Amino acid sequence: MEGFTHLIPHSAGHEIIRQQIRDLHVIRMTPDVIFDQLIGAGCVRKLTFSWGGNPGVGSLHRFRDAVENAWPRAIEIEEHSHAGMAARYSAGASGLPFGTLRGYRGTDLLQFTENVRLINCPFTGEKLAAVRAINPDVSIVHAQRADREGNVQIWGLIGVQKEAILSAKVAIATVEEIVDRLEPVQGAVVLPAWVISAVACVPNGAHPSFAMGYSQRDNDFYREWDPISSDRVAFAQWIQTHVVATDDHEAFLNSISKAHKGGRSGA
Amino acid sequence: MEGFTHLIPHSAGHEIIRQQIRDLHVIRMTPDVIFDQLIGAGCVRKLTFSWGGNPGVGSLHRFRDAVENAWPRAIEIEEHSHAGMAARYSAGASGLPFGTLRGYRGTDLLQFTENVRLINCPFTGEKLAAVRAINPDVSIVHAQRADREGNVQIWGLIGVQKEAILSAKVAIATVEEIVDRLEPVQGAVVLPAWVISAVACVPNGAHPSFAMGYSQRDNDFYREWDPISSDRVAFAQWIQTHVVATDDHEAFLNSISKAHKGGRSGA
Amino acid sequence: MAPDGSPTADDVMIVNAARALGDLARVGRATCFVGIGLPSTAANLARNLYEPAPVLIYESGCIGSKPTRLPLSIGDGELGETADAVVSVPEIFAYWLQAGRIDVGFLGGAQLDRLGNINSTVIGSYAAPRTRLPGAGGAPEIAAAAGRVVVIMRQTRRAFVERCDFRTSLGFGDGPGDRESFGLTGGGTGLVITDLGILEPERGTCELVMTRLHPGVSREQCLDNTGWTLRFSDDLGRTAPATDEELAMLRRVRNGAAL
Amino acid sequence: MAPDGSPTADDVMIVNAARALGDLARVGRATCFVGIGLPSTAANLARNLYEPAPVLIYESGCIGSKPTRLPLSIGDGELGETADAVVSVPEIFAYWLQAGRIDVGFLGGAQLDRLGNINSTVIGSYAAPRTRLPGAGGAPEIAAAAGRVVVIMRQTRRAFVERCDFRTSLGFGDGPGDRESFGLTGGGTGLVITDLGILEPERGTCELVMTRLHPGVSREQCLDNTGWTLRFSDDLGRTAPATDEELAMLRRVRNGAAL
Repeated sequence: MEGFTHLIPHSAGHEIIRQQIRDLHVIRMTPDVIFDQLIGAGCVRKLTFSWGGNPGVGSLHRFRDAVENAWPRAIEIEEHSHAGMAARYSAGASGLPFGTLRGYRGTDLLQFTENVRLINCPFTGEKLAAVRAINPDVSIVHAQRADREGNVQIWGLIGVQKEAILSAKVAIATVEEIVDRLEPVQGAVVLPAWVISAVACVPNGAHPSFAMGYSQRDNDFYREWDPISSDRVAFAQWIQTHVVATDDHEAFLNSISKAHKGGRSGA
Repeated sequence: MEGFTHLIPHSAGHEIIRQQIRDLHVIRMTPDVIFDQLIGAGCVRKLTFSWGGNPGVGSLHRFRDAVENAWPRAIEIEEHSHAGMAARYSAGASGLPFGTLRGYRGTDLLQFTENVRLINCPFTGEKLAAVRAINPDVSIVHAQRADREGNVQIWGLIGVQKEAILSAKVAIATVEEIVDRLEPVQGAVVLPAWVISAVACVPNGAHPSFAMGYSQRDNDFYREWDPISSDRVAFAQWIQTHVVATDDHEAFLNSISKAHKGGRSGA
Repeated sequence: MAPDGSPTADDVMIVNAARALGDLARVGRATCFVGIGLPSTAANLARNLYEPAPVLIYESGCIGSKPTRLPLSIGDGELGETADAVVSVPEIFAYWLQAGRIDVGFLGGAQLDRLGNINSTVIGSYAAPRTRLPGAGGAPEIAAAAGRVVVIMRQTRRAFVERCDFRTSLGFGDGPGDRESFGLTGGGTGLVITDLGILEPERGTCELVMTRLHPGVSREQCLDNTGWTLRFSDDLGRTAPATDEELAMLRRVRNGAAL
Repeated sequence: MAPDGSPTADDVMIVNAARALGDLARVGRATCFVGIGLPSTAANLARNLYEPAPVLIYESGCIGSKPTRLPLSIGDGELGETADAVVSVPEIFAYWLQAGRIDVGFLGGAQLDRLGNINSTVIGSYAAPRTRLPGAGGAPEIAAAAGRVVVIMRQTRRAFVERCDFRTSLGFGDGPGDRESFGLTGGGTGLVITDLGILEPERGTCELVMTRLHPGVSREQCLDNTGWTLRFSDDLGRTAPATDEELAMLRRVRNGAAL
């Protein structure tokens, strides 16, 4: 149900935990810390993904605990390659039932999904992989800003943000800022208000991920997540203290800033 | 063999006429005045296209004369829809043998090309159009500028310029300007030097088309082209005077500026 | 405008086309894929006359263009400079049109037939055409995927034919059920606005029948200028006369005065 | 760097990987698709040491990144800010990798087998894995489409196995001809650089054999740390010792000093 890489909608993920929304089928190419939290908090029934790790750090321990030990519940997984997921989102955004790529053949990935089939090129006879389009019920992305009409502007590493929005039945954007006019920015993508269902202003809403032009990635947090998430009790305490017990994203930011400051200055 | 809409490589087309390169299979979604000139000058054996007109003015008379009366020679045509051509270029740029779209079905276009076939979605069974990839031997585009390493920057209406370059075996760009450093521009696409075979600096090389940020579209020229091209003799004289008898694009620009000035100020 | 200041038949056609867009925008069907020429004139007229204004999308990749002067070409720089977003041509067709994001497709053509199919390819046979037309452009997929298609065309016996010489863009094919059998997701030709009046597909048969006449136009004129045996709706109405405000704005749009 | 200033086994591995990229760039195979971690360190070392420098391409859509500090994540802002071009993720895979524009794919993994296949999905069975790894990411298509694949991995008996528990990315499948039968356009695993030396696929069998040892490494060490019956090339050589210049630059790259 969310975006990619840069501009990860952490604040929206926390709100899902607070509201105890459960039995979700979540989709993301690169589920990382926020998905680890959703999984550990028991919100996830199924995960569709292509790479599930803590980038540059190591494993997602809550994800592993769910897959390896069914804790706190068993989750179903469906995995793909990045290229396959990208083609699935593109097909979804294009209104096509499938996308085509030269991939999957010869790998064991093919055995564990119903959503990749081989087709023949009608001109050359070449066998290619067809992947089923993804059309999420809801996509949530974080973006830099929106104007008052709801047009949303995204720049920097744009990932599959556009495809996530355009493939979804309902698209929600959290943004750093709402402005009167979207000044042009190099490399920016603008999504018109009429393809966005709702915009919420959440400054630093991607933290510990970042929004280019607004914030820096908090690499220390990603490193600190490793020991927290390795232990079920430490994880549960962290979620309780910083997510469940906080009212909103601002309160969350205050809460973790206090907790992590000591450790961070010593790192 | 060329690009789309804005940034039409007129100067390169004229040089093809000067060098009497013939028997070309030319490809363009929107062949307009420069293709009319290439066809009238007898350079073209086959034209693949999706819309052949003088935008906002009317017919391409040399194109019509070739198709209706085989003058100056018969040309073979293969026509598609814009969406089909765009999908063909995208497939070519992606290294796939075909692209997929929901199109062509029910139209008579299907009867007159070998390069569209119907395929079934392996998931839903829906019948869709598969279009054969386009991979031109040579693509020529006009662009705003390049740096000294040959990185090419294009902005404004980018059309299928990127796909034309990335689908081609050899890609040539004419540019308005060669600069030390490509300053960022909003909405710009940069194509790295290693996907471009050659860059030629031809200021105003798109004239009477335009390069956003450098020149305006010469709408008057497009209107004046209508009577010139309607008449075989007037056309031949125009090509002889302004193209064949000029050495290069600068000489061409001087030549037409003298000839058309009177008419234009009175228009 | 005629010399006496009264609106010409073309003016009336364009004003009615703009009204149709305004009506659709009012019921939330605001995104309009526009071709150059009459559709662009009418769409820009609507954008300046009505609230909410239709969102104009051009096949050159411009989304939400608000041109201050009428573009001569689809690739006019003005369209890009005033757009909310500019995307590539492959993207506009795949992510925007094909995906079903376009409410209204606005088309012209050289021939229109009884079942709303459009020809913009050739008059005569394909192999030896009497007249070679520009060709398909974006029309086939607009006709396939737009929520509804509005056609703007002058009504003549040569243009309004029993069957198109070439089917470039599908209306209702050979009749009811054809669009569905071809898997087309859009609604097809929903409204044809001519210099004589308005035609709409009849429920059940999909045949285009005259539903409204412009002021001063007779049934005979329509019959004389239609190549098939034209029928009239039981509740045939009249379009409202073009207002001074509409005509004044049309003049401003045409002259490219600051909009 | 070891406390006595001599290079560690990892240093030697990274320096040799950088040299391999430099060699490929010198023969015109300069475009390199890079993963985060050891590949990124080695690629950035090569970029700072050699002329012509390899062109680094990251799956987050960055083409020609020239980071001044090592990125922790593929989505690091530094990669975008220093790139020649930034494109979307669907585009980087379709227009750049799949289209055959990548000369060198630079991969790691948890298991590598005798035929150069790579596992980055699970250790143990898929249904009940002993260790759940991050998964495929971009690797399968990099392995499929890159002109040649360079693998950088520490050589251990657990990692260098007879057959991968899961084939995430294809080397040579079950042997010669398999890549062709799957329609893969790239050259497959061409070079494996470990902390002990270098392996290359043997002509005819595609089996990875040890072709060079790092200074001070014995054949026995290699045998002990390989899960299959490792063979050595007839003309087994030694890699040149890491130079002071290489090691100094490696230190700078790691420390993120201005590059």
